[in-house]
Amino acid sequence: MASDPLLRITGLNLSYGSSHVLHDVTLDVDARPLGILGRNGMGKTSLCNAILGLAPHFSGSIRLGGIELTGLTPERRARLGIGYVPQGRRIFRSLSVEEHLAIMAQKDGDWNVERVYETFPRLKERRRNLGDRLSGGEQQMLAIARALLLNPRLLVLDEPTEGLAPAIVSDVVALVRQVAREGIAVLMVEQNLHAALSAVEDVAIMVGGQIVERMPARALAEDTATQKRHLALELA
Amino acid sequence: MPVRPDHTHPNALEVRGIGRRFGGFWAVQDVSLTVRPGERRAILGPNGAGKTSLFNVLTGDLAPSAGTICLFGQDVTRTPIHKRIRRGLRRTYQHAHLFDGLTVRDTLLLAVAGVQGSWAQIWPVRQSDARRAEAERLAEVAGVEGLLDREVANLSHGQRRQLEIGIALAENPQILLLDEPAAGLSPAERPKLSALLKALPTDVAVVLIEHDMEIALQTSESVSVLYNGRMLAEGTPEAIMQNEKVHQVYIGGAHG
Amino acid sequence: EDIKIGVISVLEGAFAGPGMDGVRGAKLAVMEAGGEVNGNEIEVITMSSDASPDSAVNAARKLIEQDGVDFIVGPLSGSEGLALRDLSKSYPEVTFLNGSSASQDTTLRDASANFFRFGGDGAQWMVGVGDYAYNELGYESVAIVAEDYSFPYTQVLGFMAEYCEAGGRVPEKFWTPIGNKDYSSVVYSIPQDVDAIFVVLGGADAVNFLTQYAQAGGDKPIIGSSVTIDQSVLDSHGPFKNLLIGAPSGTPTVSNFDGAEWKAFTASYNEAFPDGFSAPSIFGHHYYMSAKAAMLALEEVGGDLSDGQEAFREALAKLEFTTPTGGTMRLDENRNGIVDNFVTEVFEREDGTLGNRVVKVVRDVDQYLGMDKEEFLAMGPVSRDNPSCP
Amino acid sequence: MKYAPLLIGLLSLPFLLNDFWLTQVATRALILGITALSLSFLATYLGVVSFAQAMMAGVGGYTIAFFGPNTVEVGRELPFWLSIPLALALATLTGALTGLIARRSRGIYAIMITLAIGVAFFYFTRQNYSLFNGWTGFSGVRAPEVMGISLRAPAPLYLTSLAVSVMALALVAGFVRAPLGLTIQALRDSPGRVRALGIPTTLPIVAAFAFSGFLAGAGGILNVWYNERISSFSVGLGPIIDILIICVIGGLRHPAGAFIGAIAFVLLETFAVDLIDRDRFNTLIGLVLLAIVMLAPHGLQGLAAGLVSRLRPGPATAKTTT
Amino acid sequence: MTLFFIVTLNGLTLAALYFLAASGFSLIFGLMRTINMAHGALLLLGGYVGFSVTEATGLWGLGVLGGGLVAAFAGALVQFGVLGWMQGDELRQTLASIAISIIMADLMLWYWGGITYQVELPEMLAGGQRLPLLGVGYASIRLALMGFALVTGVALWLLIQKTRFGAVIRAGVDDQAMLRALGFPIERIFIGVFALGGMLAGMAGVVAASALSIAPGTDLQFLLSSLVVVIVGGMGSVGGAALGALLVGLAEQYGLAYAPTYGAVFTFAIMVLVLAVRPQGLMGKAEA
Ligand SMILES: Nc1ncnc2c1ncn2[C@@H]1O[C@H](COP(=O)(O)OP(=O)(O)OP(=O)(O)O)[C@@H](O)[C@H]1O
Ligand SMILES: Nc1ncnc2c1ncn2[C@@H]1O[C@H](COP(=O)(O)OP(=O)(O)OP(=O)(O)O)[C@@H](O)[C@H]1O
Ligand SMILES: [Mg+2]
Ligand SMILES: [Mg+2]
Repeated sequence: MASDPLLRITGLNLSYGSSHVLHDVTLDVDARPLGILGRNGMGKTSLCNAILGLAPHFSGSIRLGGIELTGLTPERRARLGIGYVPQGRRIFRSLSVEEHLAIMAQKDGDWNVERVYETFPRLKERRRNLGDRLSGGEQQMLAIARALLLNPRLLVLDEPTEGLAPAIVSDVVALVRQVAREGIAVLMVEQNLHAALSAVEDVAIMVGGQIVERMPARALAEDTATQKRHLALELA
Repeated sequence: MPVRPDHTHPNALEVRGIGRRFGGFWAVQDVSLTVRPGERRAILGPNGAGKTSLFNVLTGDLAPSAGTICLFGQDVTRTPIHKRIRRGLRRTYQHAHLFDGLTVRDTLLLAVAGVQGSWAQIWPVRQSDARRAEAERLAEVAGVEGLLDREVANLSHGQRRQLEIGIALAENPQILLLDEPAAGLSPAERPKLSALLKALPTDVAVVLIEHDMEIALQTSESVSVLYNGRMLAEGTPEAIMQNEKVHQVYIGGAHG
Repeated sequence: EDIKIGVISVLEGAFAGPGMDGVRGAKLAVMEAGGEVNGNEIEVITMSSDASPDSAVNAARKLIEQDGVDFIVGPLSGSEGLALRDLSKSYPEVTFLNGSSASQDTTLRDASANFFRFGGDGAQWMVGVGDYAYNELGYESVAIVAEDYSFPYTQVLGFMAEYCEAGGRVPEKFWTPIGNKDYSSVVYSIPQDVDAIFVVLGGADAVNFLTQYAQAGGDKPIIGSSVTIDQSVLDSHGPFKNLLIGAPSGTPTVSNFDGAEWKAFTASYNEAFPDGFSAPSIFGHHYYMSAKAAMLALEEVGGDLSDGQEAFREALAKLEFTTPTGGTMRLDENRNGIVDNFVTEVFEREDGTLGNRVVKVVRDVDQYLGMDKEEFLAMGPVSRDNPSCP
Repeated sequence: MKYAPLLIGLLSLPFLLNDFWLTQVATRALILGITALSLSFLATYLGVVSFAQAMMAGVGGYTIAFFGPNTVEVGRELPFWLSIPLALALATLTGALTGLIARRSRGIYAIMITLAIGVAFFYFTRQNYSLFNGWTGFSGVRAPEVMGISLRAPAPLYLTSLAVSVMALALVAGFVRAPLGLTIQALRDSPGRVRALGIPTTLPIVAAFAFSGFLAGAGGILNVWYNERISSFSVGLGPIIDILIICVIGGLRHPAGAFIGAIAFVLLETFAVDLIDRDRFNTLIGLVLLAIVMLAPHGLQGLAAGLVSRLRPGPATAKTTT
Repeated sequence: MTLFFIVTLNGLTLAALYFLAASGFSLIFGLMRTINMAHGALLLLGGYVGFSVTEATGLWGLGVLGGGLVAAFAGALVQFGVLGWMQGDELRQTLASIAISIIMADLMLWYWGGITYQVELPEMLAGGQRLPLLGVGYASIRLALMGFALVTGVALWLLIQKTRFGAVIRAGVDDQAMLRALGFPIERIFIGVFALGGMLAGMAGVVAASALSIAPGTDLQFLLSSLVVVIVGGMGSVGGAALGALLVGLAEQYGLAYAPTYGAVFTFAIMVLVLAVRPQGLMGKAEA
């Protein structure tokens, strides 16, 4: 058991009514931060939601540190140590920035409110603003901060750099690397190829609800053929 | 009857001294801006600079706290949003509020009917109706032609963003305000977006908020940079990229 | 052959207490008849309304068309009565016996040939009080606090017809909206120079008004309506009760009536319904009388309801029987009861509960309140402003 | 026509049912269904749960009572060819006015403002004698006679109600596919966004309410014929809640849910008393309601649709892969 | 003129009662967006229990507490057993709670009968006292109501606005799934809110049964007044509920004193007017 990766997904299938979205997804996440790439509508968000228990899957297994998550409520999973930065941020509209942080704050752990404000000074400036009165980028920062305050073992980020200014994107990339160095496992869905490749060490490519390729990030950066085949990237 | 806009006016959009306050906080302050017909302009700025708020004021989603707005020479500062749309103004939203209960087809159909002013029709649209063809054309342009009969609620995030663009292109827009159209699009979709923007008729003015510098700089001929609600710099893409201050507040150390 | 009686009463909401007692009364009459007449089993089918005329009509239709009842006993309240009176015209082969509804027009104007009311209307129930208040208690002017609909209008008429005639004045009437709970502002609006207050409120409303009046330091004597001092109110729990002791009122139902008939009636009521009131309420009493009349008429015709109940109805119309209050019940030409009415007062029984007892009896009160028919009808229908003697 | 067998079945009911079942159950369900449809139309397509539908139906009904034969001394008689269109017009107008007042309210606030309008109207009818005859209301209202046959007779009333129901459903089905219907649905999902399509919002909301007022008015007219009376109770909290109950237990996904809900409601209301100790029938009604709401998230109509699709083998059953 | 002041005072004290009655409703509604139509039934239940306890012990305070606790338990049960299963589906919750209120009303009628109950007040609050300046008698309990309302209001405001608990609940209303994904057992928290709301309702029921009286039908009355109070004031705002209660209490008393015929119409017309001008209620925040 000790040799198990932190997150192990095997044979995961998921469907919404009659449309089958994830097909036999098998995936491990361990100390090396993992990026997931793929075109729109390929099932990346569905995968993240399945890990958190927000989109119930109908077969397969998800284990965190050897514990089977299937059947557990989202809150149980979160408290087992999964921090989630969802796509579209899902900020609580009637809570201020401060309150977002206050409800998440824990007594001990590496992440606390001060550290969040240090990392994102913009949030400190806007701390009295209600969630739905923040700019898109501010919301994104808050979503990341919120997940970190849980002091998770695994951080699941779904397109965390969407809507962020370039300078902040670099900050987030640096932050993800920093977090990974501190021992938190990272699963990051990302559309910004450049950011993804600099933030993670491994990437998995998702096509039509299946993981079709997994390789070191550096390898993908150079492998234009794969980029073209699975991400439909023309050379920029 | 909608007032026929004079689309030959030298300025498609003319903004003077616009400001918007939230409580004691000015999200946009004393911004002036002129956009010629056919001009392609990018608006850059750090998160929270006031870009979206500026758009909201331009379209009428928010009332300005100061300043005036003219569309093709006509003052529209107090004109409700739906009338500005009928004068050729269109926008996309950063957070896609779409119609979850409608299909993609009906959404686009409605977008066409809205601009045409035929939304009040109380009998169903016939198969042969030109509006249907237009809706299908939009779906194709936006890359959602395969999802026409899908309910919007069941689209993925990126698919919603694509549909958002389709709506904005309904029935010959004259001024397009695009709020981070590339956000959420996959790297494969982004070049298509650039191509789409470049392929727009040359008389369509485009104002683009974008954090994807590649798209922003490729598709625009002029750039405005907002910072803390104020206009920090204006100029050609090249000039802006050379601007020290812009680097400092927006792009950061490394180039995007 | 079985005979089916449909009983319509209110078994939910604010009138449920009175409504349940109505059902008890009807059942008691059937039980006393031994559950059969001439070998015909009698089946009682109850149906609840929510005190609205619409639901009373629906209940009656179901009882008639689906359950196939032979006659109906009910309803409870005034507007329901008017509605069933109208409905009865569409079902001439079914006999309707009023429960406790007491609107004047139900039988006075536009009467229906198959609708019978043995209990009289709300105006008859107040006869004797106006005279008593003016001549014996010496109240020269009285303020009225009453709910704003047809039953209180009728009761107010019964009181004022006599009281104004005797020389009394009613300088102000407060018509409070139905459903009002807080009477505090009415309490303070009552003029200082009246001698007493006539309160036409029932149930919780009476409790609330009296409590608030006392708390505000009010000290005018109270005159109660027939429902204000009814056993359904007197059996309520709480400190307000003390305020009612001594209050005079008019009613055909005296819970501590001294006659032997009443004592027997109360005893069998208490035995049959241990969860009922300490004595039959005005509602129980009236449903009982209608059902009782039906039993007697059935006996008379030998349980024969053929020929569209022609004979049965004839028997009902001619019926004379001794009521629990010892009087003789008979009907007028509109099939409305000519009743004995009582002026009563509330008193504390030995066990600490409240009851009411007779102060004065007025016999043979008809719907014209003893006036000439033409003269009475010329007064016009009751309303907020009719009658008036400020 | 896939509905043909159903329609034939419904048309043959007068030959199959006795008067009680035909009138008290079938006709009453249809009439309630029409009024409920006016709510489920608003709830489903505009996303507004209106508690003012009993008022709109009441305006239709009161108009017929006021201008028709009745046994109270209020109102004046008009020929039916005048009073019926007048009743529909007034109900539609009432709907439009309600929409105008409530146009900016959404969600729970829309419920409350319409409830307030409905309850204010209820108290008004209860207190006002010159137009509404107060607490007692109108009785002795008679349905028109066509060639000597009263429309109130069991079969004619049933058939009329059936015809009106079918027309109402057809109207709704067509309306929601029209651009105005789409606009209304778009308003439900995102009102701000509708303006950004170049569409003003007041007019479509008012139109939706007016249309629902028209439907409710039709139900109200039939109802006053059926009951032969109308009073403040017909527009009170009871009917308001009943309409809501019908819609929700029927299901809001499809307009036909209103009718399914109405049938269930009428059966429950009529027969609960027969099933249980007569004194506790309200507990039974409550329990059945609760069971339906808990077990059928999309109402009875959703439950039925689910059953049908399960019985029919189709792609809906997910194939499991291990 | 004296009458005007008295009527105003009556309006204020009635408002206090309405506020107390509405507070539990407002809590649940404001925090969870659940329209708990069983609120009136909980209030009535509290009142009945409070009567029994007071009668048995002779202690009014104990009656209030007992009524509150039983109603709290019932409230928790309602959320745990029924409404929690359809969280987020407001319409179904509304209907389910209507069903519960029908059942509760019927069972209470069965157990307590159709008669009226009035809870005996302690000596101190029982009678009336002479008001200075106005020189008329006034019920002590009504004056005390204002104090009760104030204390309840402040406590609620602190709970909702100033505690982490309040923030968590508001977050749960905004996006329940997300909150769960952040590790909050929101279902249990919601049950707690319902217990608290039930507690407030039950205690208000005992107070109402002391200041006025209770009987079948009282449940609907207070439900309706609570709805009006909370909506006119603005959802989720304690200050709003207070303002709403004031408006309704005053409107009702002025109506009763000066225009009884159409008094109730006015109350609801005011509500319509307020909501037409401010769709989110007087103190409510506009929905995005
Ligand atoms: N609730 C739903 N019901 C039905 N289909 C859905 C639902 N949510 C998503 N889908 C469909 O499932 C597929 C996968 O969606 P998902 O959101 O996982 O994609 P994604 O890879 O995250 O896309 P994107 O990059 O656009 O965010 C898409 O085709 C989408 O249309
Ligand atoms: N309704 C509001 N009330 C209060 N503050 C607001 C409101 N809307 C926006 N703001 C504030 O105004 C500032 C500008 O917001 P805006 O959304 O215009 O930024 P932006 O430039 O579009 O940022 P981004 O690139 O992150 O989308 C932000 O700091 C935001 O918090
Ligand atoms: Mg996604
Ligand atoms: Mg923005």
